[in-house]
Amino acid sequence: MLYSDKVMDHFNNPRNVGMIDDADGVGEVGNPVCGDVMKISIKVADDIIEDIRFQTLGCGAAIATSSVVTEIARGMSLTQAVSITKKQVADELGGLPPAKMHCSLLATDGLKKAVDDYLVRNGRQPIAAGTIAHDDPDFDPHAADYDDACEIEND
Amino acid sequence: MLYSDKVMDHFNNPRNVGMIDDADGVGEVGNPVCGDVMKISIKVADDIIEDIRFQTLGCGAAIATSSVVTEIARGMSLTQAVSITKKQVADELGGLPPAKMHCSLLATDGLKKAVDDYLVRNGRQPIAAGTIAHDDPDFDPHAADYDDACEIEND
Amino acid sequence: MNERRIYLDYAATTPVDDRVVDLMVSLLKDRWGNPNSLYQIGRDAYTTLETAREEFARLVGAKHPNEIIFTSGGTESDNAALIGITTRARPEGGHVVVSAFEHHAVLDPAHHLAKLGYEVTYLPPRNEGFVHPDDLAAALKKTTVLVSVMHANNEIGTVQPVSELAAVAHEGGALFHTDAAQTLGKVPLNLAGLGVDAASFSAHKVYGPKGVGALYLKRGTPFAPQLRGGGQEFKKRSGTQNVAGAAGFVKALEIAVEELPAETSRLTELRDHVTRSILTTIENTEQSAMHPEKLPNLAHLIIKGVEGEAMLLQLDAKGIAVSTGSACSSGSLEPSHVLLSIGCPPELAHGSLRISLGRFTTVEDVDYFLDVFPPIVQKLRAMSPLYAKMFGSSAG
Amino acid sequence: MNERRIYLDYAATTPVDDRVVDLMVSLLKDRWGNPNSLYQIGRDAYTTLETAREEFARLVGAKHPNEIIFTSGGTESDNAALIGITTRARPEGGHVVVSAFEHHAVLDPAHHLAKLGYEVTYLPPRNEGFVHPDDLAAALKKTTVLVSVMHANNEIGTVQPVSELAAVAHEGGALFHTDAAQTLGKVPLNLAGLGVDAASFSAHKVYGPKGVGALYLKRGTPFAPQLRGGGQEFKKRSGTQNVAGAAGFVKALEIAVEELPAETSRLTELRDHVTRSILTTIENTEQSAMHPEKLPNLAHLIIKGVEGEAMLLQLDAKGIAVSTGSACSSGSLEPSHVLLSIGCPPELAHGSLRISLGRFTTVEDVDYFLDVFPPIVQKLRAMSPLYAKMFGSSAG
Ligand SMILES: Cc1ncc(COP(=O)(O)O)c(C=O)c1O
Ligand SMILES: Cc1ncc(COP(=O)(O)O)c(C=O)c1O
Repeated sequence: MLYSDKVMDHFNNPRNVGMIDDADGVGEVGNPVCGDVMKISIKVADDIIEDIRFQTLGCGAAIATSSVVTEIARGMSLTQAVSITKKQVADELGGLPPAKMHCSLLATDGLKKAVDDYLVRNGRQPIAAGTIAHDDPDFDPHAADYDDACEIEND
Repeated sequence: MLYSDKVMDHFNNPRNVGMIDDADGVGEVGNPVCGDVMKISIKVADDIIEDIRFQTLGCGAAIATSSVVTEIARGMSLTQAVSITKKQVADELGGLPPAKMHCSLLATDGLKKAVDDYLVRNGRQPIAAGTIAHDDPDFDPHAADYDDACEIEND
Repeated sequence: MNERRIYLDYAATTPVDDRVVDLMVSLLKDRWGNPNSLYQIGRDAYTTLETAREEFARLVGAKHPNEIIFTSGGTESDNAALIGITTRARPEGGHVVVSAFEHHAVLDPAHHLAKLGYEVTYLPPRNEGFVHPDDLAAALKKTTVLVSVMHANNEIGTVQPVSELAAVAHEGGALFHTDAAQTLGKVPLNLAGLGVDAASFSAHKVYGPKGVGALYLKRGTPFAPQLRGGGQEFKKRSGTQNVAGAAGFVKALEIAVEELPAETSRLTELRDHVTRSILTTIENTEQSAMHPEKLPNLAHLIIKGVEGEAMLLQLDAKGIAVSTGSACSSGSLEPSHVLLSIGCPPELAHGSLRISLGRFTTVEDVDYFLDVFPPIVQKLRAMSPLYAKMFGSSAG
Repeated sequence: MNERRIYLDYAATTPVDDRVVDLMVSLLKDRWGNPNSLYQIGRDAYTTLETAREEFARLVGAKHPNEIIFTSGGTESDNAALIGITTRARPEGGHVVVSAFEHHAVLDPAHHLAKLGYEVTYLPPRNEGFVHPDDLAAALKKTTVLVSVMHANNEIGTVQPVSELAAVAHEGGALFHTDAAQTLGKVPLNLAGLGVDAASFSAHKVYGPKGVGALYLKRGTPFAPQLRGGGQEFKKRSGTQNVAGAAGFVKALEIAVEELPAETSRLTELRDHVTRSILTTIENTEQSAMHPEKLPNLAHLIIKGVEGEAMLLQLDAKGIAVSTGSACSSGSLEPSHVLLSIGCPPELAHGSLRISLGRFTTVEDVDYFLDVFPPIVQKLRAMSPLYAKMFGSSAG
């Protein structure tokens, strides 16, 4: 398994680490039992993400995808932010090893939750609800169809 | 599989090759279908083997065991000659590879047949009859328990 | 780029010793014949192979050279032992016991046996990190055909009471296999004395080449070959033998056995230094397994509140190679089945760190690691959304 | 002792090319990391392995690098293909066709499938030495899951119409595997073009190391892994990969492919010279197989009234290495199943001689052999109790 240079760069020099003390919205996803938890906090003005910070416990990909998602989302509108796809994140990082694709899901889901948190706090309708994979109690990121080499399973 | 030096010596310089023109007894065993045929001719005086020659079509072990059997048997009484065992032949050659043990059977059987041929020609009772493995129609030298590494069979 | 390269993952694989490479080169050049061919070039290769086999048998305490079958590695040996022995000894089905913290090369064949209709018990080790003979005795059934417990666990390094376990299995009428990939060359080994029926070995764990292993099958042990064909290895394994590889393996083993006593004390000391330092300089760390019988070269620790791969990559950026769980299971996302089997909660298992030392590890290497490591833990804990909350203190 | 050493058994195994040895040495020294480890030393090994895989895929005309699985040799590849594909594609049982003159590494897994309850047809080749597509068409059944016909026979050297055979198999709804151990590097190969679903390769037949092979599995081909464990090769084969071996294999293949056109004409000429000379200078000799498509480097003859091993050993005493039947079947006493399958009577099959040439064979080598051989035949025929009787002439 090889991480791209871009992944390693974001992992070694993660952008936007931390918590915004007076955040307008906060999203946390993941589970320490699965080994990855991320928390995103955002500052919003005119439905634009003005500041964004993350904290992540997780593997190289989890940290790198968190970092790159904060870069992508900064300056975006809330609607744009919730529609960032895992493919976009992976592409931005120059690809992710198949087994690590679920990590980009974690990062985008964290962002969606932060956006919805902001909206709900402000008495508005959440826009990402229902599309957050991690909110589905049956969702298992590790069982996702991330491994295209595995059409044929090991028995 | 390794042949001992002694086998190689007998193979490269076989003793007593040929046919005795006025042989007193001749024995032939083996089958070209199995890849080995040997023929032994003997000259007998006072029930002692005075001369002995062989011809063999066969592998290195077949030729070497033929050669060494003629050496062992020369000068023996007929009774001694028919009781030469395959172990004796193999020992004399410094051992045979397990898969080749049946070749010493061929050589001793050829000798037994030659002795019996002599006895019958002279109106006497054959002494080896019934003990010649190659005369048993069900005998398969290749299926013999020659391979002690094979208590456990390949399936 | 960091110039320094410090390898502390000898349990994953080892550099090939130069003496082994030299021998292999000379054999690749001069003993390339097919050992199954009758002419001189073949006989030369045959002699090289069989001499290596005799030496191997001697070094591991096998009674007969033909109890040793050369294979393509530890994985093949494990597969062959599990499936070959079980299906031959009880083709009609039966019960198999494997410890729950076996290598996947044992566990997966066990799963396969279950698919074939065998009943399989995954025997949990005690939390200290070892399989208790009493637990094995309790797990045995009338139909138990094979028990497989590894000699030393590749992740936490605990050495199992194999001789007692084998005796328990035999009393119960079962055969006993041990995966000795991690003990070979590190712990004195006498197979006949241990009383096992089968054992697996891998060359690349003892400074030999990858893709080479051995399977010990005590005479008379029922076995159905798993690689079928020319029957080259006493009809128990087919395929033209890797002569240079097998001889390289044996050369590597010779060296390891010769250096074993001195290396054991040198590495034990270094290893204890690593463990002690981490436990005292970094808070919220602990040893994973308390069983006192351990490989001399392996330290295994839980660094709470950090994810293993992140530690590994941060250390890598400083030129240090360590492992988080078995190297063979990297790429998997499940927390280590070994740690779970000894009662380690998954959230801690994700923060496990294996440091394994070897022939070329120096005091300086270890000290450099001990210098570099604490700030990394601190940095990662600081980046974690949970650390302060869960472990009740600031990062580090 | 004879000083001269003339190797004419390249079909049994080949010397390892010096360029391959050099590469392997450098990798054993500098790329010894575990390719499954995440840190730099592991990544370096990974890159070496994956670069080799890409190059291999390119050289054999596979569409994707991950269609190539590195194994421990031709035998493992054959076993995995036969059993892995069949049991996965039709776990409920079905019909399998293999040609009757396959290598034991295919035949024995086929026997095993029969034991597991599959129906197996051993399809006889025509007496010319090839499997006719019409015969395959006639052998297919509704339940046929897999057909395996080798690309070139290792004993008589005939090249099979694999592309036509694969098409026939596919029309009948079956998958197609070919054992290409003998054609790799000797016959231009484009797997995607041939249309096969799986193919087996062995490194030591192309001046690479022993104990290394590859299995081509076209994307989507059903397959159950036969070595279970860490799942290192795309979950299709477990075991720490032999990085130096795999890269050495690929280097060997690169060289062979590059030299293929020139070598083909050089060896064909030498080979024809051998065949012609023997047929004209020694009476009662004949070619074994008349199929015109043949490996360029292999002559196969029947020397009537002589036993093969005796010829082999006599030639060995003169420093010449040849084979009588497959080297892999030496030690067996049965006449070659290959020759029997093409209608050769057993008594003639025992007198078969395979001369296979290669990269280091010179005209002088061949001429020396052609000098030495006739008197050996004469001597052995003279020693035979049957020759004069059966072949109606004096020895010679
Ligand atoms: C305990 C144990 N068993 C088996 C293996 C597998 O051996 P190999 O890598 O040679 O297939 C390993 C190492 O990977 C191991 O540590
Ligand atoms: C046609 C064929 N298939 C398979 C094999 C087996 O390959 P290996 O010796 O690498 O196991 C050989 C050679 O021995 C062969 O000639």
